Amino acid sequence: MSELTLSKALGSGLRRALADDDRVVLMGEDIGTLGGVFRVTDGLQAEFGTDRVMDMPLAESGIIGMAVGLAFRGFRPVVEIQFDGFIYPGFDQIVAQVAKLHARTGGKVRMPLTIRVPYGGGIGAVEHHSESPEAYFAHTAGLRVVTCATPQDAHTMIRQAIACDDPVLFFEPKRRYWTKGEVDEGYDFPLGKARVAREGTDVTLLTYGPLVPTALDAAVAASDEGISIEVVDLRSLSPVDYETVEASVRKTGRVVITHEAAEFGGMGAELAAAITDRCFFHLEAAPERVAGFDIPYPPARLEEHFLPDLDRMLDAVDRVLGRTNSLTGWTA
Amino acid sequence: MSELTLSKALGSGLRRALADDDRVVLMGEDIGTLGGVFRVTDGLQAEFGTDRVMDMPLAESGIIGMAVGLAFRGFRPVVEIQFDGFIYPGFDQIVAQVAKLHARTGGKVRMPLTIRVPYGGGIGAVEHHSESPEAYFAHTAGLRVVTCATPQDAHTMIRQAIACDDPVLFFEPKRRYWTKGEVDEGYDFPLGKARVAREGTDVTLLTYGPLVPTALDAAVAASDEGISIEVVDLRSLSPVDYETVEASVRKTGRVVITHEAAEFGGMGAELAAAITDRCFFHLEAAPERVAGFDIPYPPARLEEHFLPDLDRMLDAVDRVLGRTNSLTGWTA
Amino acid sequence: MSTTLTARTTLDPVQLIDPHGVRQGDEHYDPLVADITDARLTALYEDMVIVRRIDTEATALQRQGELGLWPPLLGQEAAQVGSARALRADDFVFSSYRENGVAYCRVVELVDLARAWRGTAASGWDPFSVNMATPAVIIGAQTLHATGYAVGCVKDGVDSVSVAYFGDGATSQGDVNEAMVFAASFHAPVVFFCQNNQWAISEPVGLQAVRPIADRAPGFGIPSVRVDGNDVLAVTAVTREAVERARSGGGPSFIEAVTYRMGPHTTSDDPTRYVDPLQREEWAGRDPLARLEAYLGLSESEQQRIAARADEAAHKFRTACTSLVDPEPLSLFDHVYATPHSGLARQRSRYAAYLEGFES
Amino acid sequence: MSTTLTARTTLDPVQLIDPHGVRQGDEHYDPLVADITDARLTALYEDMVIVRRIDTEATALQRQGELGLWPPLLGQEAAQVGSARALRADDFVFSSYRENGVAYCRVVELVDLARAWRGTAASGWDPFSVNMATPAVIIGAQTLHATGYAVGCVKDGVDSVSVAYFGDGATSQGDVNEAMVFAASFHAPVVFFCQNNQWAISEPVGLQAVRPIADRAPGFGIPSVRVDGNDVLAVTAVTREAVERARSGGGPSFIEAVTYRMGPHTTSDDPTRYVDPLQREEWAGRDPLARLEAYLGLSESEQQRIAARADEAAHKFRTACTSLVDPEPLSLFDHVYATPHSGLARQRSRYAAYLEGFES
Ligand SMILES: Cc1ncc(C[n+]2csc(CCOP(=O)(O)OP(=O)(O)O)c2C)c(N)n1
Ligand SMILES: Cc1ncc(C[n+]2csc(CCOP(=O)(O)OP(=O)(O)O)c2C)c(N)n1
Ligand SMILES: [Mg+2]
Ligand SMILES: [Mg+2]
Repeated sequence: MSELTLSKALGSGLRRALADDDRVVLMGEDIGTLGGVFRVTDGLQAEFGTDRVMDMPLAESGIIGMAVGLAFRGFRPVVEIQFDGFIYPGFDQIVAQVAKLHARTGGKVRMPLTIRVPYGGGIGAVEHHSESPEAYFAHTAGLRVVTCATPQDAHTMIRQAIACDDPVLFFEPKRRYWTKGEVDEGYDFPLGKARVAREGTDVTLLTYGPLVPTALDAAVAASDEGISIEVVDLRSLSPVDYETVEASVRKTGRVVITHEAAEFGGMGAELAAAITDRCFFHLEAAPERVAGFDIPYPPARLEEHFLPDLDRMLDAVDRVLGRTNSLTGWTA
Repeated sequence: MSELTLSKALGSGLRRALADDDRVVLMGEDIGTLGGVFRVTDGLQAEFGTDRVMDMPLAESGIIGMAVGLAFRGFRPVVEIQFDGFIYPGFDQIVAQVAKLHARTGGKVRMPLTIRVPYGGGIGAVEHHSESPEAYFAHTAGLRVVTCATPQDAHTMIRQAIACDDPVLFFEPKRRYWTKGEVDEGYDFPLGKARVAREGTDVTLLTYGPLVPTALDAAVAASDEGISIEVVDLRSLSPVDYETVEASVRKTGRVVITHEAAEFGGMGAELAAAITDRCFFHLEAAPERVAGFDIPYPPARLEEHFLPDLDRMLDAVDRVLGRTNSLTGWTA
Repeated sequence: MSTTLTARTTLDPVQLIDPHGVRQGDEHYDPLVADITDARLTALYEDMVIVRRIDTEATALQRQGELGLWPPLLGQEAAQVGSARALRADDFVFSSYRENGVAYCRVVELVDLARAWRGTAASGWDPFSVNMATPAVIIGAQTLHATGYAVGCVKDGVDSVSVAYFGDGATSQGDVNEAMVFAASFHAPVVFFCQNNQWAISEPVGLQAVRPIADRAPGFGIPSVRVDGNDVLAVTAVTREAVERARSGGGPSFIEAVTYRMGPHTTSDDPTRYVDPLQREEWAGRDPLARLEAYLGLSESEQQRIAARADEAAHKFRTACTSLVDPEPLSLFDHVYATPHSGLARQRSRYAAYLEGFES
Repeated sequence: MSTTLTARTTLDPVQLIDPHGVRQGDEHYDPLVADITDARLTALYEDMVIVRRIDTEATALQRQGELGLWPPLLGQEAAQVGSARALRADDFVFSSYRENGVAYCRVVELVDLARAWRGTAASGWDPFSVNMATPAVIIGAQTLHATGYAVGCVKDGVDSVSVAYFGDGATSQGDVNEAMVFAASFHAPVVFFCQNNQWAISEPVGLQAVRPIADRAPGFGIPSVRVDGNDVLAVTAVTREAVERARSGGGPSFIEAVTYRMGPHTTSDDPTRYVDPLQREEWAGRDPLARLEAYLGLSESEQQRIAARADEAAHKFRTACTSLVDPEPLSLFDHVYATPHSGLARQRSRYAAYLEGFES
């Protein structure tokens, strides 16, 4: 057990993966000498050599396409995309090749790629550096999509992702890179299992990645008002662990779903639709979504308005409870 | 008024757009001499010249990126993507440039691009030729997404899309290209307005594009059993005309949503979530989705199983009605 | 060497047997094919005859409704056979959809060539059983896979190489250019084999490239050569050179095989809309098989033997193709993931129940 | 001509004033800058001093928390000023994020340079007011926009040209290569201006290109030239030549300006992790300003006048920057669409109501 930042917890997970399996190779822009712009791969090239930790030319399609070729040869490539907004030049290789090759070849060719994507906002960045593109990939059959919220999960899940024989889009909540937490290298759970981050009885607050800490804060604030919120950290977005989600919603009868990505067609849509389908007669109110607006990620000085925060989450909690809003005095 | 195939109705719409506005240029692979692989642009290069109807090198990112440059210069480019599955190499230019330039520049730069995408399955094709990628674009702020189901709509809507000052992803239901129908060049309606394709009182069957005819067939079949289905053809996927949708669902209290795209995170998720949110107390049952499975589009000999058909639609209709299935004798 | 190649590049393509069947001496390339006796050349000729015969059969099968589509290779037999026969079994091929001649040489089962086009499977064979990936339909994507695979060979310390096949149209795609960047940067043992068949569906090569295609590679640091793609001997020679360079640590190479697509793009295409019949006729005079017939002067009985073998292959192909059966409905859900996926498992079981509903 | 350029390309870059301030005669390029008297050269020097001063100020502002980030151009002043000053007002520039020197020459308001980095707007200025698009952050994307714009100029029958600025790292991207394909194919009046500053963040140019970058264009059919990017006169000369070629119907050109990024990639970067101090020092000896100082031998008073103007600009920049105010919350929803969008309108009104809730 040691206390690590989420970034270092990922780094230690990558180190373990590199040490445990010599077919693991890391590929990305600036991941070598520099250790990545978020220093996740810091020191790994020095330790494992340029053959295992490869700085790549500046072309995302090229990087992912080359990783596909390495996977054909039996490697397990771990690709770092520098920022969320730079994944799109590689979209075709991901959607048309990585996602489909196993099915295309009747299971003959495995694509055990892990594609690491620092994502989300809240870091005061310029355009293309704060996006949440997870829904594109969750909608793409053949991919698994996961995201971590704590250093422990970061460490455990990156190792799970690399060990998985399917391609995994691994979304890292960049504004939580410097969050610290205990990390036990031996801790494990099944890939795809959701986590009840806080138990509660009145409302289920369903989230993942960067908003998990915010949701927990909201739960604390609500408890001061006598509202008991259960916070579920999904961890996996494809597949979704509906067993855990259903159990929570059946208990509370009310659900608020929150993420940074644009609301329209985001993960919240799928979650709300599936929950309604599975728990219709248990629902006291329609699932509420608290998400980014349907706009390009705004300039930094406006991002606090874009990002779901404690107030907007509690506002939605009040709405599913049919309560006058405790903060704004505003009724649904 | 004349009777045209959907393909020819699009062609006549393009011809009108080219004739009416000399800033309109058509760009794509094989759209010139060949007239496009679906012959939608047949004869247009001969009529308007290679300057207005441009065969482009084989690179989707290049085509869309160049269209962006032409839009900077005040043109209204109409891009043809040869098949749905070939849009991904252009995804970055669409998502990071086309969708965002207007917002990025505070409204100074307009992107009146129309990107035509023959989409969907049912034509017995090989891989990458039968996809339904509309949800990716509907989730992308800054884009409009529309799709037509009849020759009349095809003609009217392609002209609306080209006239629109926003970028429009225009999805063409390729397996309906040869459907014939009356086309009145003078007919018009507001872009984005949904259409009640058939009135009914028991269940709303919500769909768009290639499945509209199938939904209408299902409504006819259901009426034989005394079930009255209202078929709503959305036409626009971003934005969705919720006014029309809500009116229908409030009347019927039951809704089935159907599309070819994979269910998970597809348009059906957004529609089900939004309808639940807006009509919760009018709903007698959870919205049902009848969609493609969460798999890569299958080989041709299996596509009949992948594509929502009349039986699967009616099966879902029975489920929202809480009825024993009339076809399969199977209860929800 | 790279200078020699570059010089050839823009000027006359390498040619060892001309369209009339006359052997052209070449100081540089002759030694590379010194072992190719007339007997071996006859074997290459036989390959080409068989490949063409299967291709014709496939087109017929498509016309008869037995295949959904077929992309004919007519005219490109020498480019495909000549290059594929220059490879070792442990080399790995990444191709596009038209490389049925290459696949034949990799010993892909004939029936496997038909699966995807008949629609009974997404692709035809186990890539590892023949060391050839199934076709990439997304233009150019496979060139990056080949580059990655080649880098993997170096990592593994083996001297296998990879070959990427693609068309003239593909050279416009970002991926193909990125593949050259990456291959040069990692000194990857990969051979880029471009069949310039003059067309990308209806678009002439001039729309994709204003200079000879082979001229592009040197700027990326990759030696290139232009070869008469209808001359099986010359294609063998330049491919051997490139493969040997890759195998011996010399890095990537680029080959432009200048050839012609004598048929339609696919059986769905109508080339009369855009092909100048005079141009096609000119290329008919450069047929890859005809020149070998002239050069080898095979006896009638030898010709008949080969034709019989080709007919036999075609027959086998037809029988196997038409007896391919439709897959089970629930196989839809197979192999989407290598490990269990709860969402898909649920969809599968619901669909199974739905199908059962019809039965009962 | 293309031969001349190609020859230069791989060998010595065009240089008219060497690092010591010595004028180098050049038969071909001297006539192209014959009109650039010492007075005009002094004006270019002044531009560079001001641009460097603003850049330094911006870095200081970032350190003080007034800007979120800044990408310094230190060392690249000659490449930017020399090229931008070779353009006409009606030409159109598509750049990346580091081209603040170019923007300065396009007469972008100083305050507009700060907006995006301060986070008060997604980008800084009205592209049509200065004929320069706001920066493309996605590497390489703008090269295609420039190509499309250039083709639009031809369609419109005007002789304006477009210029695409990008870095050495960008040359690996598919888009940049596709831009060359399309530009060549459409004979577009576009100038590809690559500032090879030796780095893509921490990656040395050798990872992106094993040959000089300028060598790549000829293979696409685009003449190219390699120029000493720290020599403002030489940069002006080669840019004028390329622009003139484009303007007169000669099609696209490619310029590789060989320079050096003397600062960090951005203010967030730590170049001590990867830059060899000796290499940096070597490049310090090739400073673009120093060599002009040596060549022009400006009087102290002239130097002071220029420094004062630069300080004034820096002051103006600082004041304008720090007084930029945060946008209104509801402006979030502005300009996402040019025409009404019902979904967004609803979101806006709900958020407005939500915000009102706090007020009451
Ligand atoms: C990304 C992508 N865009 C478009 C297509 C449609 N398409 C299929 S083949 C083809 C032409 C390819 O030409 P070329 O590369 O010369 O190969 P050839 O068909 O001549 O063998 C096109 C445009 C595709 N398959 N993939
Ligand atoms: C598509 C994409 N991938 C990655 C990045 C992250 N990134 C920003 S700048 C940069 C390096 C660019 O190098 P170069 O093109 O040489 O320009 P320079 O910064 O040296 O001016 C990278 C990798 C990006 N902005 N866009
Ligand atoms: Mg071709
Ligand atoms: Mg650089």
